[in-house]
Amino acid sequence: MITLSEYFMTILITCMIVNLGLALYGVFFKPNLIKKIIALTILGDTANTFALIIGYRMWVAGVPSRPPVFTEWRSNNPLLLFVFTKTAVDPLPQALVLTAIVIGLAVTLFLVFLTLQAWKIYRSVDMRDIRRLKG
Amino acid sequence: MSYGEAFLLGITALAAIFSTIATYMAIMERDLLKAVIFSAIQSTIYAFIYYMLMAPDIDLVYIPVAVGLYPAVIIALIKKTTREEKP
Amino acid sequence: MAWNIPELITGAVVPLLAVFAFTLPLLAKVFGEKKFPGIWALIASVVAAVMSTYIFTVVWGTGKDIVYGFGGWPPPIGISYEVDPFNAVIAVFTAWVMVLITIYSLWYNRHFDEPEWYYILLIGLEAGMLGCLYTGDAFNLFVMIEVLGISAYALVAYHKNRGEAIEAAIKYGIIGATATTLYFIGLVIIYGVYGTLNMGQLSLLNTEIYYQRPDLIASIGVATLLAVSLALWVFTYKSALFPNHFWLPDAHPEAPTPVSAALSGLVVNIGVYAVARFMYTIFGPASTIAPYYRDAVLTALFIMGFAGAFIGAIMMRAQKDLKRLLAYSTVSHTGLLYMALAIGMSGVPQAAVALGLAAMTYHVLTHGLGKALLFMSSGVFIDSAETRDLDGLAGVGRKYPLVSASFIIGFLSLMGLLPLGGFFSKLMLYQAFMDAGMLIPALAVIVVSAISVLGYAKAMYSVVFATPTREHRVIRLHGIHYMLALMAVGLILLGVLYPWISQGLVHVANSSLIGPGVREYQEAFVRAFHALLGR
Amino acid sequence: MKHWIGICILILTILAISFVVAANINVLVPSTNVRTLAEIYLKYTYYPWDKYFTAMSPEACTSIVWDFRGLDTVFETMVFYLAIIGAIALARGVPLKLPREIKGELGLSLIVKTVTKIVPVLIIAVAGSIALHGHLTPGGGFQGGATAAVAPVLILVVFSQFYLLKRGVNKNSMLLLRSIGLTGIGITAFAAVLIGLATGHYAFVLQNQPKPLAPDISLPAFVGGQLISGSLWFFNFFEFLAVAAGFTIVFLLITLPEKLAEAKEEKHVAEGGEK
Amino acid sequence: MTLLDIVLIVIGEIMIGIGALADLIAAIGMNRFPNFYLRLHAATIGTIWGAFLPLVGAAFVAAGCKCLGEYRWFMAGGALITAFIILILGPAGSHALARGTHRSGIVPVEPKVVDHLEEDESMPTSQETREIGEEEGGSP
Amino acid sequence: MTGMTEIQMFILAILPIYVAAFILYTFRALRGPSISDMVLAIDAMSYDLAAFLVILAIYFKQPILIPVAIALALWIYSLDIYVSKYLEGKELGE
Repeated sequence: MITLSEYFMTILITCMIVNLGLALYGVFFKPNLIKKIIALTILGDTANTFALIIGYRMWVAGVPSRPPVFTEWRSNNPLLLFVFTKTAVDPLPQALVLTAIVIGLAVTLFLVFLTLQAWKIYRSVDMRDIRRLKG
Repeated sequence: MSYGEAFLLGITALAAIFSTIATYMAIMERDLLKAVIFSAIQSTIYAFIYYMLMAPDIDLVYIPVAVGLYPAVIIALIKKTTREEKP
Repeated sequence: MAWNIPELITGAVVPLLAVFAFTLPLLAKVFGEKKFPGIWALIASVVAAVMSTYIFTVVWGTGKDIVYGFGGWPPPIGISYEVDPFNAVIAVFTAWVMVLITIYSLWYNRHFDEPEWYYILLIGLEAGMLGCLYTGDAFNLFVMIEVLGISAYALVAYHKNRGEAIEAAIKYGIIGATATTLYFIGLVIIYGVYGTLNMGQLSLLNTEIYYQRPDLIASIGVATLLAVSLALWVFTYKSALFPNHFWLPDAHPEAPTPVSAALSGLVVNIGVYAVARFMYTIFGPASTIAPYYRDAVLTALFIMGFAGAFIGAIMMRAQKDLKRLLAYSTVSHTGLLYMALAIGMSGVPQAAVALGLAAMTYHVLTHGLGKALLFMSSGVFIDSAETRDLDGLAGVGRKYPLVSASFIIGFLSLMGLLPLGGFFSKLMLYQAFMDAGMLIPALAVIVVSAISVLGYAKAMYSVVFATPTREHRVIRLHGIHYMLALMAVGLILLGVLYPWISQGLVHVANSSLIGPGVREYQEAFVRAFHALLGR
Repeated sequence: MKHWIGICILILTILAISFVVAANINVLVPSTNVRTLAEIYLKYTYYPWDKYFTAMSPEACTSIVWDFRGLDTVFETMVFYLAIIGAIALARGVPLKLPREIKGELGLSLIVKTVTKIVPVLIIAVAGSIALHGHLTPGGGFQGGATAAVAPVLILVVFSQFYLLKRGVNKNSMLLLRSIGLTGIGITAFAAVLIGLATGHYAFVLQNQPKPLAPDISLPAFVGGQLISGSLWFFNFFEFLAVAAGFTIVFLLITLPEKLAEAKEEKHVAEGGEK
Repeated sequence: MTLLDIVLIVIGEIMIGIGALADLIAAIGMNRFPNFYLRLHAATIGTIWGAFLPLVGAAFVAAGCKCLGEYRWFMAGGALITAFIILILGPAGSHALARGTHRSGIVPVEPKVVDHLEEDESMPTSQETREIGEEEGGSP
Repeated sequence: MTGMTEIQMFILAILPIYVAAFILYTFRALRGPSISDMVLAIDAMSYDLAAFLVILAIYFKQPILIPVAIALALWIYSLDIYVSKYLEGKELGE
C-alpha cells in the first residue's frame, strides 16, 4: 500500500517523463531551429529535475527535510550536526545539476549565435531551407 | 506520514502537471514568441518545484538562467529573425 | 611529506591546459594579437605532450596505475584521475599529434582574421580530449565531453561566412547537446542505483553485487542497461558510428583543415576509448550486466560497426570532394574499430580478446596518424588549387614532391599495404577474429579493405598522377613539408616495428582492459582510497 | 481548441499511469534515507573536530562544487568560457560601436528609466552578498554573477546599448575582466601547489584544507575571526567577476542593433570571407 | 516570548491573511475582466496587496519568531528587500508592458469608454533627428 | 522538534487560498489571447510566488531560503522589459 506522499511523488516523476518525451519530440521533429532550441532547454531542465528527485529525501517523523546548509555551525554542537545529517537532502545531485545547468546554458548560447549566423546567410531558420549539404 | 508533507508534495505534483501543460503548449505553438512565453511559464514552475525539493542553490542559478536569460536571447533572436514558424 | 611527482603531474596536466586557455586573452593584449596566440598554444601543447609522455613512462615502468585524487580527497568523495596503460598510450598519441596540428595551424594562420579565438578553442579541444582520457569519474567524463564538444562545434563553424560550415555545426551541435543531456540522465540513474560516480568503485560494486547479491541483479541490470545505452549513444555519436555518422561527412570537410585533422584523427578515438572503458572496465565480463545484456550490447555495436565500415567504404567511391572522401574513410575506419571492440563477448578465449583489443589500439594509432597526415597534406593541395574538387585538384601534387610522397604513404597505410602500419593493424585484427572463431567478421575486414581501395585509388590518382588541366599557383610551405614527411616516416616505423609494437599493445590490453587489468584498476582505486584517507 | 483535448488526455494518462506505477513499483520514490556518500558529504562539510577531513564550509553544495569536486566546476567554467569565445568568433567583424546619429528616441519611457536608475546599486549589493557569502548561505560565484548581470541587462534594454558602450562597458573591457576572473580561478586552483613549491612541501592541485598526505599546506579557513573556508571565498569572488562579465558580453552581442550594423556586415559577406 | 514578539507575529499573520485574500480576488479578476487594460488593474492588486503586503508581514513574523534561529534577521531583511523590489519594479514593469501593448496595438481596446492616450499620441509631434552624444550616447 | 507551532498551522491553513490563486493565474497565463495578457499573468503570478516562497520558508523554518525570492522578483521584471521592448518594435539593445 502506498501513502499519499508517494503517490504525489510518482505523479511528479511521471510528469517529468512526459515532459522528456515532449522535449525529445520537439528536438527531433520540429524543423524550426528556434523551436529546437526551446525544446533543448526544456530537455535539459527536465533532466536536472530527475537528478533532484533522485537526491530528495522524504520527511523524517514529520520534520521537513532541509536544504544541505548547516546553519547552526556557530554553535559547534555535534548533536545539531547529527540532526542535520539525518534530515538534509542529498547535496551531490544538486552540485551535479549546478554544473549541468551552466553547461546547458553555454551550449544553448552558442546554438543561438549559430542560428543567428544561419539566418544571416540563408534568410531562414527552418532546417528544410538550410540544406546545402548532401547529408 | 504527516499532513504537511502530503499537502506540500500535492502542491508540487499539481505544479508538475501544469508544467507539463506549459511544455505541451510550448512545443506545439506555432507563434514562436508565445512559445518562448510558455517556456518561461514552465521555467517558473520548475523553479518552484526545485524550491520544494529543497534546492535553493539550484534555484539561484536556475532563475537567472531560465527565467531571465533564455527568454532574452530567444526574444532577441526572434526579433532579428522571424516570428512565425512555417507549417 | 615527500613529493610524489608522477601523481602531481597527472593531476596538473589538464588543469594547466585550462589555465593556458584562460590567460590567453589577457596575455594577447600585452604581447600583440597576431603571432602570440599561436606560439602560446604551441607552448601549451608541447607542455602537455611532455607531461603525458612522462606519465606514460611511469605507468609503463612500474606496471601500476596512477590515481590522483584532486584536492587530496579519496576517490569516491572527490574526483580522481586514473591512468592505466591503455589511456596513457592513447593520451601520449593524442598529445603529440596535437603538437603537430598546432604547428600546422601556425602555417595555416593566414586564413584566420582574429587568430586568438581559434587558438583558445584549439587548446580547449586538447584539454577536453586529455581530460576524457585521464578521468576516472563518470560525471567528470560528462563535463570533459562537453568541453570537447563545444570547442568542436565552434571550430567547425569557424569559417562563419560559409553557409555549409554553419549548417554542419548546427547539425552537429543540436544532436550533440541532446546526446550529452541523455548521458546526464544515464549518470543520474547510475548514481541512483549504485550511489557513486567513480569508475573504479563502479567496477568494484558491479562484481561484488554479482557475487554477493544474486537477487538484486534483475532490477539493477535493467536500470544499468538503460543507463549504459543512454551513455553509449553519446560516445558512438562523438565517434560517428554508423547511424550517428550523419554529421561527420558534413562537419569534417567544412572545418578549417587542422581542425579536420584533429576531429578525424583524434576526437573519434575518444568515443571508442570511452566505450571500451564502459564495456570492459566498468561493466566488464564479470559484472552485473554480463549474463543478461552485455552480449546484446556488444553484438549491436558489432553490427553497427560492420554497417558503418561497409557504407563508409562504398560512399567513398562516390565522392567528388577530397575532404569529404577522407571523412567517409573515417566513417569506415570507425566501423572497423567498433568491430574490433565488440570481440569481447562471452565464450571468446581471453587471449583472442586481448589480441583484438590490442589490434584496436594499434588501429587507433595508425588510423589517427594516417588520417591527420592525409588531411594536412590535402590542405596544402587545396590551398594551392583553391578548390576541393577532385577534378580541379588534378595533378597538383606534382608541384610538391615531398608532400605528395607523404600523401601517398598515408593512403597506402590506410589501404593496408605491406610495410606500413595499416597493414599490420588489419592483420592483427584478422588474426584476433580467427582466434576467436569468428569467421565472418574476419572476412568482413578483408572485404571492407578491398572495397575501400577503389576510393583511395581514385583520390591518389587524381591528385598526384593525373595530368594537370590548368595552372596551379605555388604556395610557400615554410618547412611544413618536413613535418608531413616526418609523419610519413612515423607511419613506416609503425609498420616496421610491428613485432615490438604488437607485443607491447597486447601487454597494454592485458594490463588494462581484461581480467588482471580490471582488477588492477579496482585495486588502484582501493589503494588510493586508503592512502588518501591516511588512516 | 484541439490543444485542450490533447492536454486533458495527457493529464488523465499521467494520473492513471502514476496510480498504477505507484501501486506496484515503489523503487522510484525517494526514501527517508540518503546514500552513504551523501551522508559523508553532509557530515564532513563543516567538521572542525577533524582538520584533515573537512571543507570547513557549512554549505554542502558549495563545498562540493568548489572543494570536493572542484575539477568539475573549473571545467564547467571552461565550457562557459569556450561558448562565449565561440560566440565572439561567430560575431567577429560585426562592429560594436556607436553610430553617428540615430532617429527617434532610444529605450523605453521615462518612468522605467527613472526606476532603472535606482535599482542597479541594490542589485549589485544583493549579488555581492549572494556571491561572497556563498560558503555560508545558498549561493556562490555563479549565482551571484548571474544576479549581478541583471544590472547591465536592465540598463542595456531600458536605455540602450550605446548608453553602456559610452561608459566603457564594451566587449574588450568585459573580456579583460572575464580573463582576470578566470586567471584568478586558475591561480586559486594551483595556489596550494605554488605555495608548496615555494616552501618545499607537498600539496595537491585544488587543495583547500590540510590533508593527511599534505599536512603542511592549507589555505586559511578563518580570517580575522570570519569564516572564509579557504579557497572557496576566492573561487566565489573570481567566478563572480567572470560570470557577470560573461553574461554582459553575451547580451552586448545578442542585442546589437543590427540595422545600424547591417550595411557593413553585408559588405563583409559579399567579399566572401575565405575561399 | 515577549509581548512584543506576539504582537509582531499577530500583525504579520493578519497581513499575510489579507495578502492571500487579495491574491485570490486579483486572480479572479484576472480571469473575469474582459480585456488587457482592465486586467492591468487586477495585476496591480495582485502585486501590491498580494505580494508586497504579505512580504512585509513575513518580515514581521520572522522578526518576532525565535524558533527561526540566528538567521532570522537575515530573513526579515531579505523579505523587506524583496518587498521593496516588488514595490518599485512591479508597477514599472506593468507600465512598460501597457505602453508597449498600446503602441503596438495588438490588443483592441474593445469595451471602450475613452482612450486619452490614443488621442494624445495621434496629435502631431515633432520627432527630429538629434545628434547622439547629448544624452544617450556619444562618439567613440 | 516534532509538533507544529501555531505559525505553521496558520500557514498551512492559508496555503490553499494561494494555491487557488496560482491555478487561476496559470489558466490566464496559458489561455491569454494576446502576449501581453500572458506576460501580465506571469508577472503577477511570479510576484505572488515570491511572497509565497517567503511564507513557505517560514513554514520550513529555513531562513536561508530567502535569496530565491529576491532573485525571482528581480528577474521577472526583466521579462516585462524584454516583451515591451519587442512590442514597441525595437531591437532589444536599441
